Amino acid sequence: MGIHSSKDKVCSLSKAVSRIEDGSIIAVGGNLSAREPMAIIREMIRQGKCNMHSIGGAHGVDIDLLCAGGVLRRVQNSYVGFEADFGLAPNYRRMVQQKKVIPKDTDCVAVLMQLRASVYGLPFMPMKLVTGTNILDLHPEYIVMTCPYTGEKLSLLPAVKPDWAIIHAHKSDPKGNIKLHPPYFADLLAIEASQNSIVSVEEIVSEEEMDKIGATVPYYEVTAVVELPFGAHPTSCYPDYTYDRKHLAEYVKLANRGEDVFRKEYLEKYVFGVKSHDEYLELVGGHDALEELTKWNQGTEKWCELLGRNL
Amino acid sequence: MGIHSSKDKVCSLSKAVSRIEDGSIIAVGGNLSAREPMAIIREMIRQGKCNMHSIGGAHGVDIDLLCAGGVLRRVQNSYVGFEADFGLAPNYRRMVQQKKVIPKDTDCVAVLMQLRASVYGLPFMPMKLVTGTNILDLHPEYIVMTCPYTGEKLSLLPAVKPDWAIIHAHKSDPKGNIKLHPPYFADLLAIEASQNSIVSVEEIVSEEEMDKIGATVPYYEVTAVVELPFGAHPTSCYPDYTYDRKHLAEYVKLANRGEDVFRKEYLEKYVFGVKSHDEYLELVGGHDALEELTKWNQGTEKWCELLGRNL
Amino acid sequence: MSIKGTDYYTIDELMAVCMARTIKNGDTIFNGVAVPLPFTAIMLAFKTHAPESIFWSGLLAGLNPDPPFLPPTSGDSVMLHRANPILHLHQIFDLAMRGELDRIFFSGAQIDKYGNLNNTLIGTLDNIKIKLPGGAGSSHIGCFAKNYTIWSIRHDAKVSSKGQRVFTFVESVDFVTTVGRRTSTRNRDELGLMGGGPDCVVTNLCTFDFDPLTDVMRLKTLHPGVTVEEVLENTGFEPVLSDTIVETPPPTKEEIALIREIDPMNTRKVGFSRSALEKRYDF
Amino acid sequence: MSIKGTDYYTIDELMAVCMARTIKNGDTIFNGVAVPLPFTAIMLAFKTHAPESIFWSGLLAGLNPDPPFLPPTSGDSVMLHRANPILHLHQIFDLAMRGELDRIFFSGAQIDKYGNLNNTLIGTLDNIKIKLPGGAGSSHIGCFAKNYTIWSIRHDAKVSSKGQRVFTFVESVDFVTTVGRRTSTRNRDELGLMGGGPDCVVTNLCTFDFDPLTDVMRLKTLHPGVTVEEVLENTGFEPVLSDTIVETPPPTKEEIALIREIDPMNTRKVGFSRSALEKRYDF
Repeated sequence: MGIHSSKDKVCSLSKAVSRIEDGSIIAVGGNLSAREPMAIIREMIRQGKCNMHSIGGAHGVDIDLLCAGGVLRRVQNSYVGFEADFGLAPNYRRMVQQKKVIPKDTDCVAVLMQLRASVYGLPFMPMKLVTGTNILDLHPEYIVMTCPYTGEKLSLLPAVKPDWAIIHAHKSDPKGNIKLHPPYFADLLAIEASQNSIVSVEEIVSEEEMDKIGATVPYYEVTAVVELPFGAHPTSCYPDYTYDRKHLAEYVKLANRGEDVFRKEYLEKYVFGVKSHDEYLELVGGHDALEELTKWNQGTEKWCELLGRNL
Repeated sequence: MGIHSSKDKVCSLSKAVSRIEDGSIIAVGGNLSAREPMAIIREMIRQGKCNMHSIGGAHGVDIDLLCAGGVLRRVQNSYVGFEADFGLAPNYRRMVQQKKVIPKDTDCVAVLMQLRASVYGLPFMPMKLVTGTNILDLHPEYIVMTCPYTGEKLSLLPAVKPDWAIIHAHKSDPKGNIKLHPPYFADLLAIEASQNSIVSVEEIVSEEEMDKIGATVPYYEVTAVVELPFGAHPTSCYPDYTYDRKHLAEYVKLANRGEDVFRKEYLEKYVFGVKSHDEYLELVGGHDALEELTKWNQGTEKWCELLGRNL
Repeated sequence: MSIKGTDYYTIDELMAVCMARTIKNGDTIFNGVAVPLPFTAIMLAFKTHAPESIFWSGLLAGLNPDPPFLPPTSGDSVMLHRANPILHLHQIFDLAMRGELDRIFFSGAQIDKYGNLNNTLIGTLDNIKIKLPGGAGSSHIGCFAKNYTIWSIRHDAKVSSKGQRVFTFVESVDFVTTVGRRTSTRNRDELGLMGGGPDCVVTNLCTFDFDPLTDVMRLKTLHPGVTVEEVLENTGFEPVLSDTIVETPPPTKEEIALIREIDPMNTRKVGFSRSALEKRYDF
Repeated sequence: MSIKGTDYYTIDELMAVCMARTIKNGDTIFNGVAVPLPFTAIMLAFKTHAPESIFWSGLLAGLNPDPPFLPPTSGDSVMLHRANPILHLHQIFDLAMRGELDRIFFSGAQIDKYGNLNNTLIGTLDNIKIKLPGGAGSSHIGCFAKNYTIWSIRHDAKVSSKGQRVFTFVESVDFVTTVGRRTSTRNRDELGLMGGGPDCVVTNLCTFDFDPLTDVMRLKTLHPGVTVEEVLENTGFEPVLSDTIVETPPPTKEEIALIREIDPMNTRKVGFSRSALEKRYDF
């Protein structure tokens, strides 16, 4: 939501991120290990953004890094972790336990319905009754209503309208039309529900080219686009590249060694230690290492090797 | 809705239509002059279906013909007509004025929200307040609610769950995966909201072929598929063929000449006078005439000629 | 710039220009069913003073199309030409429900002094004399949209078979399909509606806005050759007369040339009387 | 049929088979985050007794995928291999809200005797000792789905640094992320929930169903070599003991061969102790 009728959306990373105000509600795109807007997130940390509130589904390194970087004050996600592979999200966990981050644990379905309410211009969405869980203790804003048609009890969930959707996508044109390949996760909904959207893309193409490939998101829903190849790294951006499991393993290992170690050996190096996204890409291995991540489509064996490589 | 897990959905037209019970709520696919499931509709009339209730947006010859054929008792559409080109829908109008069809005029947005309620498993959807119109007199089922969050007044619209979605699409595989090209109109929503769906398609392709082109509707939402090339005639099915404006002009002319003339010169000829869809296609001009309708993509001049031909 | 054949304009073209001028640059605009004239106006605005406007090709929901011609049915896929992306129809309705739709164009078989529109039936619910096609999305979007432009090519008073004069512009409509500036008892604020309702009216005789005090249509401009008396004769209610009724500002040659390029099949002319179309206005 | 290397099976494989058997042919099945073992089970069911089942590749929402291997993260697009169509995630949640989701698999850092699951936190809201990742969609889908299968690879009682025994299966969970058969005061009907809740539990030691009278877990089968005492020692509550506790029906060689084909990277083994994985069960 929000109508962004300008036809010149191309923006530098630092300028785009500078528009996000402290205290914003943010909807981060992608999911778990996939297509998370990591380059934007690193810039948010560099710019010292703080006191933000995230709303979303099942996420991983994006939310964990935003916690470590001091950006998030409230996390209203349904899951933040590294699944069976690397386990708990160390920074998120630590900061919640230290009461520096307030957990507002939610549910994937709740996120869907609360964003839908915003998309439909409604103050709330009804939902089949949810009860019996302590999730409700975290969400006193849920109301139980008796349906005037059926007499059944329903849960009402208030609208959540993010100030900013922060998305990484495949392509845009200069106007801000966005091409996104499936899986979409909740990204389309997040963009529609949010007042503003920053979208980093692998490539900005001409309007003519976008006409040919067909956009997924109309330009008027997008506030700014930033061209950042490998902007999702270390998460994946299929079909362009798979995720960098080795980098994530290093991330989790450092994060598990405590706040100071993580700050010194990860944040100082990969976030504060680089002046640009290009510098970051050099630091994580440069052309050769990144090129390797694009080779998942050479066949099952290669794909297995990239995902399973011995850490 | 409804889970149709069988992997053999291919069905004859007569058998598929025989499953629709009298008195059903039906959601007819397509829109105005586009991709309406006309072959299914003609078969419904031949089988003497009656007492049905349609729910939908802006339609034309489909609803008008269903009225003329005695199938519909209630019409809960937002529009039934032939726009500026041919004007009012003669059969619909006549039967409403004769009190044989009960008009339940609704609004495109209401249809959207009421189908959404069914898709979301909800007894109703809230909507920003609508009031001040006589549409509300036709819909005493709307309730005004005071929002417990904002204090604003909202309209509640009860769910509408069609018994059958009746759709014409481009392709299916034998399992019932459906490929639909844009524009989708409300077809995807109609299928999701309906208990059952019959989909006629231009072509049934192999499962391998469907994997290549990518389905639009998952097979488990579909009850039966029927292969009926030109099954939308006289409406369009882009990109395959444009609409047969000449046939529609004849249709409206005959319908405007009264019930008896329309029955004798249209229904007896094009509906009851044919035993199969193939016979119908022969009757409306056969291969050459239909081939002509596919030539819209030869260029603007040809397209103009097809749509603008002097009647 | 030499513009061939544009030494005159006709009533459909004048109306399209007047309708286009109700669009501001950057507006979000939707138009649904039965659309040749509004679509001509929208395309014209887009190609002249409102290039940053956002509009969707009716119920096909393509974004900012540039069709090579306007079809006789708004369901035709020519309206998707150069549109990108093609959206789901519900995305536009959702946008309207969010209060983000700036303008939409509505007509009516009956139009009353407050801009209430009837596209549902002539007569009463118990005794329907003429069943009209219905309002499509106008009933609800008329509650939500920031504003709408009313247009009518039938600003006249035909004499019925019973010798009665039948107006399009009536004191009150038989059935309110789309709510105007107010009902007889309550204005939009009192009704609790989000949108602002109609703010301008373009007919084949004149243009109106609305009197801010009474919410009644106020005669603002007269098309060339039309008199106040002619408007009053063809209007079934008493409009407010603006202090300064002027002639409708003429189109430019460029606007007329563009209109003919936008709509080479002349679908915008459908529904006008032959005599009306034969009248040529000089620049 | 000669099946190479299938002269034994391991605990992960036995569990996958037990989990697969909770699926009926034609079931709609969803599974979201952290999924190697449930996905192995679903793929196995699909390729054996439940070919008409319908399932979606987790949060990627591809329909009936047939991936060449199972990835270490459920967000990986290998889970879309041969899936068609790729849906929007919300279509699956909507289906669950309509009551059309037959089965889903949930685990828990804590699991109580009624099948209530905790994936949110250890401690209390005011004093969080361990912040867990969260329940993803389990909190709400657990209210809606017809039934769910509980699984746990940590049916044990580790000794903490303070010398206390820490159970996964506990008398009551610190935080109810997903509601089980009942709370302490009300069953699902009394709560007004649409779905039926958990109906079976598969662990690394045994399988349970639920006692219909008390809604407490009821020990049903023991994995080879496991005794009732071992289960009780590793369970923080007193389960109901079925009248006829039997050994868990063994997998077939075909099932084991299929599992190894489905998951050649052995991602299903992640999280099991080395000693558990080294134990080989003969057919």
